[in-house]
Formats: sequence, C-alpha cells, structure tokens
Amino acid sequence: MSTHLPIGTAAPGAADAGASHRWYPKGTHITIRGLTKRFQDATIYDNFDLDIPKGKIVSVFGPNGCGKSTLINMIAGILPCDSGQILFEGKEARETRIGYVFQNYREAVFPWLRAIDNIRYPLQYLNLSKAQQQSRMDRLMESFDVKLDLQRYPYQMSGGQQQLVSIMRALVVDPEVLFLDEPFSALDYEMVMFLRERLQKVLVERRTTTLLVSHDLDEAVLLADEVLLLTKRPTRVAENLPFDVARPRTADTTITPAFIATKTRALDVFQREVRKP
Amino acid sequence: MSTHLPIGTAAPGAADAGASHRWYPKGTHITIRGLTKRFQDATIYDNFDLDIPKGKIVSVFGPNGCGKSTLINMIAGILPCDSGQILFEGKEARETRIGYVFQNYREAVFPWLRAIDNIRYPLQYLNLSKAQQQSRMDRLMESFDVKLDLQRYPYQMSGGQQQLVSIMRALVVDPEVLFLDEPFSALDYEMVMFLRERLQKVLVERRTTTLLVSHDLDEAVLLADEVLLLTKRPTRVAENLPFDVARPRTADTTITPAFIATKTRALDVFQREVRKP
Amino acid sequence: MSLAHRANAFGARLRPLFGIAALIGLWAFVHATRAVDPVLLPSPLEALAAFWNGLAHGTLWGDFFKTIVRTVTSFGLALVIAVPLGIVLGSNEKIYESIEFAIDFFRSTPASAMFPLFLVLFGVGEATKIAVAAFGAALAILFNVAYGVMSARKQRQLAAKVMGAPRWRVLTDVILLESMPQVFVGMRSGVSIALVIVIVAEMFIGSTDGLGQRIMNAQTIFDMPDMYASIFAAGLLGYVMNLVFLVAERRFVHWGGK
Amino acid sequence: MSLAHRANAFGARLRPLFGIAALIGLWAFVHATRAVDPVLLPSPLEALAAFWNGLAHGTLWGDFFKTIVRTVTSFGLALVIAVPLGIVLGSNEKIYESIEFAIDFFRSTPASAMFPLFLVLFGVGEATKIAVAAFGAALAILFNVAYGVMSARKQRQLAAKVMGAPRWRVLTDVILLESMPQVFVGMRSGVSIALVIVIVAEMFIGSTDGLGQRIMNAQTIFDMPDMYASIFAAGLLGYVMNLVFLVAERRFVHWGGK
Amino acid sequence: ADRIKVGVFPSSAALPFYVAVNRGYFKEADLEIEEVPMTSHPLTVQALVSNGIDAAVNLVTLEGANMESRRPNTLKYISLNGQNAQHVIEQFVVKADSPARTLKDFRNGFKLFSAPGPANIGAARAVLRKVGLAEGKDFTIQEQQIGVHLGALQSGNFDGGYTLEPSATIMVAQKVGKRIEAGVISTYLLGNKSASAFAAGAVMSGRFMADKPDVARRFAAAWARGVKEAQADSSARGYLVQGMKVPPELAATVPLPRIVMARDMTPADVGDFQKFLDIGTELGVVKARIDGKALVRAF
Ligand SMILES: Nc1ncnc2c1ncn2[C@@H]1O[C@H](COP(=O)(O)OP(=O)(O)OP(=O)(O)O)[C@@H](O)[C@H]1O
Ligand SMILES: Nc1ncnc2c1ncn2[C@@H]1O[C@H](COP(=O)(O)OP(=O)(O)OP(=O)(O)O)[C@@H](O)[C@H]1O
Ligand SMILES: [Mg+2]
Ligand SMILES: [Mg+2]
Repeated sequence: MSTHLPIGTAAPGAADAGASHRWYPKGTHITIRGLTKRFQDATIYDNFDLDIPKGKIVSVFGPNGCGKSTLINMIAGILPCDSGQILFEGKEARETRIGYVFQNYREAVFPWLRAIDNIRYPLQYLNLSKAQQQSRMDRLMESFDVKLDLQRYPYQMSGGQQQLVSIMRALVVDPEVLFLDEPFSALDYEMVMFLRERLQKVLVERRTTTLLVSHDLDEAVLLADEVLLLTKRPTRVAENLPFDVARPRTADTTITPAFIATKTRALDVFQREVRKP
Repeated sequence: MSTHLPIGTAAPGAADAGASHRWYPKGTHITIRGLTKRFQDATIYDNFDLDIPKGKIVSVFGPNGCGKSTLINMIAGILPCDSGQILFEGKEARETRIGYVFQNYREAVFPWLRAIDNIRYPLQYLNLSKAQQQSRMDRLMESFDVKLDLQRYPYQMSGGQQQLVSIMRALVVDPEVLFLDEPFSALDYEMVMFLRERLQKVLVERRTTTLLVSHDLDEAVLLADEVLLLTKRPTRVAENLPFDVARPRTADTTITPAFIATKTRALDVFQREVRKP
Repeated sequence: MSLAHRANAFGARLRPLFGIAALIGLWAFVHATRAVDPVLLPSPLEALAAFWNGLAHGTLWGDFFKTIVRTVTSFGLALVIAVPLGIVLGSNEKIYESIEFAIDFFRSTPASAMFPLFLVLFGVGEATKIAVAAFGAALAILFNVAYGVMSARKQRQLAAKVMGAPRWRVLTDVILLESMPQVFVGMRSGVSIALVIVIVAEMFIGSTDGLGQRIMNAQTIFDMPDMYASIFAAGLLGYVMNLVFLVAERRFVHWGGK
Repeated sequence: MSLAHRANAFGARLRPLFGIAALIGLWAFVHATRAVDPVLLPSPLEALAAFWNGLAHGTLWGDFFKTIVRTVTSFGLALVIAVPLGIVLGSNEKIYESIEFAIDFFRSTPASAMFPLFLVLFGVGEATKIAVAAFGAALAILFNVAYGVMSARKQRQLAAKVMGAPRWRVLTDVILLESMPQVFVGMRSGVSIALVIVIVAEMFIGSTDGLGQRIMNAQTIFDMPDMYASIFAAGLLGYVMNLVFLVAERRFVHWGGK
Repeated sequence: ADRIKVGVFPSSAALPFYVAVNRGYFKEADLEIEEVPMTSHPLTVQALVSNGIDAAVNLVTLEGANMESRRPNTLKYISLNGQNAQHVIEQFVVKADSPARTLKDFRNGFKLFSAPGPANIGAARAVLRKVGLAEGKDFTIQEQQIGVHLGALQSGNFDGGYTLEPSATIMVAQKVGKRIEAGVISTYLLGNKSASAFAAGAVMSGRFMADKPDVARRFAAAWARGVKEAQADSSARGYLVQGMKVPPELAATVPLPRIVMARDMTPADVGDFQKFLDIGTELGVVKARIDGKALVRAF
C-alpha cells in the first residue's frame, strides 16, 4: 500500500499513531489528495483532499453545479483529473468492483438490451460461472421482488422504471464501492421507501463503501454514516457530519433528536455556504 | 365552445344547472373524455375521464409507470391517443400557450444553443416585438436572480443547472397551461425551496393552469389546489383531494393539521392502490 | 380499424412501386414527346422487352448473375476488412487522424484512375475487378464506421467502463451498437459503390461477361434498348441490395431515434 | 505544462502528414524493390517532380483549376438542391419511401453509364459534366440528409412543437441541427463524389482540359509520372475539400457526442 | 499443350484470331489459348509489361512504339494492319442531311468530334490542316468516346467527326451519318492514297519471345494462317458476329484492314510504317523517334 505514498504530501494529522507511515486515516477505502479539476475557465476543485471510509455510507450534499457528479466520475476513473491522486486502498479504480447509478440514468442504460439483459450485463466481468451468475440474478430478483416487466427495452419504460433498472444493474455485481448519484430522483414514494430500507440492509451487511448524492436532506441524513457538506465552486468540504444512529433507520428515525440535530446542523452549514456571495 | 360537444357523450352529473349544455364542470380548462391509450400489449388508459380546473395547480401523484408522463404528452398534443378527446376550453393544444418541463429535461434542451438562447427560444412564437421579448427575458432573469452562467451550453452544465434552464424556458412565455413533470428532481435544497415559493406566487398571480407531477408527497400537497391520485395500470383516478389552504404556503404549512390530514389521506389511498395485487 | 390498418400496411408495402411507376412514367413521357430522339432513348416498353427477352431467352441473366457474384464478393471482403478497422480507427482518434489523409485521398480518386495500379498489383483477371471494388467499398464503409464511432455519445461507454468492461468489449458491446445507424449507412453506401465499381471495371477492364461489359457492348453497337435494359438491371440490383440493409436495419436497430 | 500542451497541439497538427509520409514511404518501398515495373509505377520523386514541374512550368495548374471550378460548381448545385430536399423527404417518411427506389437505383448506377443520357439532355459541353457530377453528389447528400433526419431523436422535436414552433421551424431549428453530423457526412461524401465524377467525365466526355483528361492522356502515352502527378493532384484536392468540412464540423457541431 | 495468354481488343482486326481459334489452327500448333479481353490499348500495353498477357492480336502501333521508346524490348509486332481508302478504318463522317460533301466543306465553325486519344485527335487535326482548314475558325474538334459518336451526330450536338470502324458502318446503316472521306491518313499524311497507314498490329511481348522462342514461333505461324484465311475467305467474317458482337447483318460490310505479316512487308510498307511512326513522334504521342524495323519481328 505504502508504495503509492506520494512524495511531498504531508501526512494528515488524523492518521493514527500505530500507522504513522500512512498518509490517510485507518479504515479509509478511498483516498483523495491534491485533486484539481478545471473545465475551461472554471475551477471546480483546487487541491481537494478527502478520505472515504471503508464500508460506510457517505452522503454528499451540496449545491447544484458544485461538482458532485464530477467528483464521482473522477473517483470512478471515467473522467481524468488535472492533477492529484485517487487511490482505492492502494489499488486503481479499474481493479475495484464498482457499482454506479448515474444521475443521467436514461443515457447510461443500453437501449439495445432488454431490461433484464441490462441488469445482467456487468456480471460477465466478474469471473463467475454461468450458474453463479444466474444465482446472483435470482438473488437480486428475489430481494427486489419487482413487478416490472423486465423483458421490455429501456425506451419502452417510464423514467422511474429506467432508474430502477439502473439501480439493479449497479447492485447485481455486489460492488465493493457503490456510487449513487441522485438514485431515487424519479422513483415513486413506495419504491423510495422500499429502497431506503433495502439498501441500508444490503450495504451495511456487505460492508459496501457507498457514496450517495441526494438533494433530499432527510434522505441524505437518514442513510448516512457521514454527511459530507460541500461548498460552492471552487468546491471544498464545508463540514463532515457523522451520524451513527443504529440501523435499521426508518421513518421513525426522522423524529429522533439526533436526526433533527444533524439535519439542522447540516442545513445551517449548507445555507450559510450557499448564501455566501 | 359547445361546437366541440361530442355527440353521444353523457353529460357528467357534476355539470352545474346554469349551464346544462356543458358536458364538463364550470371553470374547467382541460377536459379529457374517453381517453384510451395502449402501448403494444399494455393498456395504459382505458376510457379515462378527467377535468383540469382553470387557473389551479393540480398535483399528480401516482406510482412509477402508471402513465403520468404519457398523460401530459397526450394533453400537450405530442403523443397521439388511441381514442378519446382532449379539449382546452374548446380549443386545440396547438392554440394554447404551453410551458412544459420534461421529466427527461436533459434531452429536451437544445445543445446547440447557449442556455440563454434556450430560454429565449419559445418567445419568438408569441408575436411579440423584440423589445417586448427582451422585457420578458429581463423580468424572468430578475425574478430568478440566477447566479448561473447562462452563456454556457447545456452540455457544460450540471444536471440541476440543466433542469433549471428547462424550468426557465417553460416560464418565460407566461404560459396558459404549465406542465411540470418532476421539475425539481435534480435541484438542490435551496433551489427547491426558492422555486416552490416563487412558482406559487407566479402561478397563482397569473392564474396559470398547472399540472405538477411529483413523487415528493410533501411537495405535491404543499403546492396543490387539488391532489390527483392515480392507480396502477390500467390507470384510473383513485381520488382527487382538494387542498385549499391559504397561500403563500411555506415550510410552516407542512405542520398544519389540514396539511397533515390531506397528506395522510393521500398516502393511505396511494399505498392501498399500489399494494393491490 | 384492423381492416383500415391492413389496407394501410398494404399501401405502405406498395409505396416503393409508386417511385418506380413515377420514374417509368417520366421516361415514357419524355419518349412520347420525342424530346429526345427515339434512337437514343428507347421507350420504356422496348427496354422492358429487351430486359425480359434478355432474362428469358438471352444471356442477360448470366451477365446479371456474374455481376451479382462479383459485387457480393467484393462487398463481403470490404465488410470483413472495413468494419473492424473502422471501429478500431474510430475509437483511436490519433491513428485515425494520421490515416485520414489516405482515406479522403482515395475516396476522392476515381476507381478508373486506380485501375492501372490495381492491374499492376492483381493482374488482368477477375482479382482486379474484385479488389478494386472491395477497395472502394471498404473506404466508404471505413469512413462511415469510423465517423460513427468517433461521434458516438460517450455516456454509455463510460458506464460500460465502470462496470469493468475491457476496452475491446466497450468497442464491441457499446460503441459498435451506438454507431449502428452509421454503420448501416456505411454498408448501404458500400454496397452501392461496390456495384458501381464492379460495373465500371467490367466496362473498362477486359471482361467477357457482366452487366458492365453488356452496357459497353450495347453502346458500341447502338443497341439502346439492351443498354437501358442492362442499366435497369444494375439499378434494380442496387436497390434490392439496399433494401436488404434497410430491412435489416429496421429489424435490428429497434432503438433508433428513441 | 503549457509548453507540453503546445507541443502536443503541434503534434496533432502534423499528424495528417504522417499519413502522407507513410503512403509515400510504402510507394517508395514498392518502387525500390521493383515489385512493379518502374515504367508502370514511377518513383514518388519522379511523380513529385512531374507534379512540381507541371505546376510551375506546365499546364497542370490550368487543368487543376478547371477541375476545381467544375467540382465546386457541381457540388454547390448539389448542395442547394439536395439539402432542403433531403430534409423535406426525411421528415416525410411516406414520400421518402416512394422515391427511395429512385435514389437507391441511381446511387447504384455508374455515372459513366449515365453519360449517354446526360449527353442527350445537356449536350456535349460543360453542362453535362457539371450536371452529371451534381446529380451524383446530390444523391449522396440527399441520402445522408434524409437518413439523418429520419433517424434524428424525437424528444427535442416534441419540445419545440410544444413551444409552438410550426412544422417548418421544427425542421430548420431542431431536426436539421439534430441531424447535422449526418449532413456533414453527406457533404463529405458528396464533395468526393462530385470530384470523382468530374474527373471521370473529363476522362470520357470530350474535354480539352481538367485533371481527368490529363490522367487519360498521360495513360495513353504512358507518361506515368505525369499520370500519377495528376492522380495525386486529384486526391489532394479531395482531401483538402474534405478537410474544409471536417474543420467546419468541428467548429460548428460543438455539441457532438455529448 | 503450351499455354499462351492472348489479349484481344474487340475490333475487326481481331478476325484472324477468331478464325484461328474456331478453325483449330492454334490447337494444331499445340497451343492452348487463353483469351484475355482488352477494352483499351493502354490496358494491353500495361498487361504486356506486367506479364498479364504474352501476346495481343491488335495493338495501336503508336502505343507500342511509345512503350518501346520508354522501355526497349517490351514488345515486337509480328504483323501490321494497314488502313487506307480501300481498307477503311479511320474516316470523316457528317450528319446524313449535312450539305458537306468534302473535307473542304468543313467551314464556318463546323463542329467535329474525334475518336479519343492524342493520336487520333492529332491525326484528325493534321489532316484538316493539310486540307487548308484553320482550327477555331473553320472547325472545332473535341474528343468523344467511340460509344457516343452515333448519339453525338444524332442529337445534333456535332456536325460531323473523325471516327473509326465499325462505328461508321453502323452510322451509315442507321442512316444517321454518311462518309465523307476514308483513309485520310494515307492520303494526306503519308501523301499517297494507296499507301498503308500501319496504325495497329499483332504483338508478342519481348520477354515471351526470349523465354519461349519455340512457342512464340508456333503462335506466329498459326496467326499467319488465320491472317491468310481472314483475308481470302469471306465466310470467315461470320466469326465477327460472336467475337465482337457485331450485328450479323453488318458483319459482311464491316471493312477489314490490310493485314501484313512482318516477313511479307515490302520496302514500300517499311517506308510507310516509318513515316507513320514519325508522324506519331511529331504529334508527341511517341516519346522519341524510333526505328520501324526494330519494332517488328519476322518469323
Ligand atoms: N463539459 C463541461 N464543460 C464545462 N463545464 C462543465 C462541464 N461539465 C461540467 N461542468 C461544470 O462543472 C460543474 C460541476 O458539474 P457537476 O455535474 O459535477 O455538478 P453537480 O454537483 O453534480 O450538480 P447537480 O447537483 O446539478 O448534479 C458545473 O458547474 C458545470 O457547469
Ligand atoms: N414506447 C413505449 N412502448 C411501450 N411501452 C411504453 C412506451 N412508453 C411508455 N411505455 C409504458 O407506459 C407506461 C407509462 O409510462 P410513463 O412514462 O407515462 O409513466 P410515468 O407515470 O411517467 O412513470 P414515472 O413516474 O416513472 O415517470 C409505462 O409502464 C411504460 O412501460
Ligand atoms: Mg450531478
Ligand atoms: Mg414520467
């Protein structure tokens, strides 16, 4: 791991004593250091640092256009950064099993494949036997219990149905890292409730490192182990609020004092940041 | 108006006595009668009737894939129906000034135009002088007070920014009928709050007939004069809940008993309908 | 409703015939008005009679068949070479840019100017005709495929990449399908070009059979009905081959435009 | 960084030259190994010398210029006719289907087989060459534009319609722009085809100037360096005209693939 | 049997070949002939150079001479086809209803077409100049493919032209045109009405003759038999119908050139040939002056 130690980067204070050669805190899955990203004239990130803990759910909350999707794309390795480093426990993004629900879910499914084949698609890259692949699919279908006709093509589906397919495709590989970019934006009330419960269960059980972007503050706090608040561009971390109420968290959780405290705090920070000139 | 009276359609009981020749209630802007729509095998609407009141905000709340977008598209006249009639106070959709924020907002903006030109685009079909067009633009810009760089092209913008452009484009024409298909799904917290307030003000002031699709029940109820609850396919109106609390409605409205009552009722109906086998 | 629908579908089937009818009508009109000397432009009926006689009793079918075989062979060859190459080149802009010169150069050079070169390389036999037609068709296919690949939208490629697809799988699973409409345009251009070049080669590179040679002979001895019959056969062949791809595309690219 | 960037950009500019270099290298190699008799395939240097002498002291520039004028004229004509027609036809599938036969028919018929007909219609002068080249180019442009229009995605057209755009404005404001990439493919195909047909016409329809006639004469008297010099000039012209559209497309269709 | 690839350009001068094939002369000489159709003379030359063919039954002498001057020993003529007023090939024609009777009537911007290629148009120009006509003032001339000559006359785009057989015969038969004067090269350029303009001939490639002298000799002998029969036996003309797709009713009237084997050339022939080649050099069709005797090979 330490082979990737970049020369000249100061070890952050948070590194614990027992591993002083580490330049990231223990339990970190994804380490971002000195990340810089510009689009033409606009600077999105300038020397941005972040540690994403392993097996936790991190909610990202920030204003439109602050660079949340951009950040995820850079971590996922599909958008080059101008400078800086992004490491997965010393590995590369390529070597990690990633699930990604794109914000732009409609353009990310394959219209030439039926929904079922879209969901099955990533399994072939996992070195699984046919039987294993099928059992993955069966398990997924079972746990989702979808009433959706998966023999349709995406363009025959409603927006929400396409988004659901996109979510199922991201989950079927049992990802090590899961990126959810506004994954419930088009789903109906019932489905959102169902998925919040289901995802918590699955992700915590499998200790999947998750990055969730949501503009619904209730949702962001409810699902999070950490709520990451971002500022406007050039983007910094405004605050990183831990939220470690026991799971499963349900609608009832939203009326607990801990939840309200965290939510209020998040809102304060967010509004302060957004309203800065 | 009565020239469009279809022969053989029974006048609904709701028609008031003073206008017994009407086959729709007074104050109705859009009348839908006997609407039928199939996609290949699947029947979405079968002999569907609906009256949309003039100058009111109707929230549509229904499960994924029940046909909300399909309904709006048929009303807007861009999707043919298999049978049935849709009338705008006896006019055609073509003769009505329509604003439409597509659910699929990314694919509905023009990538070859800058954001500002996208917003300006529909003005040219209004028979306005250049000066009047400009004053419309100025008024819009002022009331939105966007910090967004509107000289960018859509593909240089984040999802939320594109959605905002799409909303502004729908509003600039001062529409007679406004369709909002999940219009805030990608917008940040601050922007959603701002738009809820602004839209209420503008739409009520101008008496714009509005159809709002939202999966956020709080939002659906908060903005609505009527909450239209739809069933699963084949889609019917499960219930039509009026909600006539005074405006402006703010976050405080959500803790009033009237709000909670309506919301609870809506949720009950919705869940009952969705859970039907 | 179903009846009307069926009648409609029937009408749709027949629609291409209107085009043929209009074309022949125009021809008959020009002929009837004697705007063009009848010796130079026979009536459609004469040409049709020549076509029919040629097929039924004469050698037209043999020539027709020869041209079909050559065209299909050279098109097949072009397809096999140009589609994979086009995908690879299109997905690698640097390489493409450096060979673009050659592609545009040869696309803009008449096949007949290339004959001497191909004769040198492939001799005066069958091989030259097929090679030069395959070359021309391959250029068109290559150009279209590479262009389609280059201008394919990126989002789905990125999605596949994130899902762990290796580069070549992204090519075959996403880019190729994303650029399918352009690939079909390429194939339709390619098959027409292959046919055109085969005919020109039959005209100008020594040949004892084929529609091109037939057109040339008919022209030399001023047998205009037979010349137009042969031209008609060539055009018909082109239309039918295009139709195959048209139908294939409708079937296959079901997601197009959505 | 900026320096590296600049060097990179410079490399990108030069990339097409690699293609030329590779092509000429191959040619020089074949010539050097004498795989082909030198009387049939001169060395690149000889051809280049002929090219240079032809330009500097000879008549090559005059012929070159004539061909340019003819090509540009016929292409311009084709463009003016085929782009609007292609849009209209593409947006009206029924009409398109009924004339598809004619389009595919003529696309698959060699221009040289059409010469007699065009000679009859336009006489033996300049008009025939331009007409037949314009016809060929127009078919290619029409085919591509109509195809682009037909397979354009529907969402934005619907958006424009809802905003009150009349049908023809949807055509010009949305469909045309949505199918722009395909229009550019059509224009690039068209300009190459116009050039090819002009040259073929100069070869076979009485002509006293132009690159085609030059190629033909050089071939008859076996002045191979001059023949290859002329072919090279034709190809170069084709490349440059393609380049114009390539650059125009990069500039204009900035949203492509996004 | 020895295989030999023979290029054939379809023209009446190929008749001896069809005779020899159909009457089995080649088979008797133990030769197996592979007929390679040729559609142009440059193609024939190219095929000879690149060993695509070993021999060709008809090749324009100026083209052969030109190639010899660029690449000596590429080919040799074994027989030559002479044309003149009796053995008609090249000629001037006009529209059937034209008032023109002689070449001198080509006046006032008389629009002429010419058979294609620098040799043909050059010869046509030279003839008209000899007659005393000025290009531009009296006449204009433009190359056209032989295939469109009839159409060019018929459609009225041209008043007349310089064409070759069998095109002229078909024009006359179809009553589209009429002959003005044939054999103009002999008459005006060689200066003698009965001189032979040796415009084409049968060739063998230099390499073939060097590699297989015996086969070459047998081919030449069989070819000579064909030549003799073709000129002596008028029934042999029927082979033209299948060989070059001449309409049967015209086969009997299509003129044949005077075919002379190299060994049978008279001194006058040698002189005419040299003169003809020199004209080619003058026209710029042949790169450098070439000796006619070196261009033929007698067997
Ligand atoms: N191709 C591009 N060219 C120029 N600017 C771009 C480009 N892509 C993104 N941007 C800019 O980068 C910024 C960050 O975009 P990003 O999509 O990451 O925002 P986001 O945080 O995901 O916003 P949202 O909540 O609206 O999805 C935006 O301000 C956008 O304008
Ligand atoms: N082109 C099509 N072909 C076949 N079925 C279609 C097509 N378009 C839509 N459908 C079906 O019609 C139904 C209604 O779709 P619609 O997009 O109107 O749903 P919606 O209510 O807007 O859902 P959402 O909340 O997910 O946006 C869906 O079940 C979908 O599967
Ligand atoms: Mg985003
Ligand atoms: Mg919808």
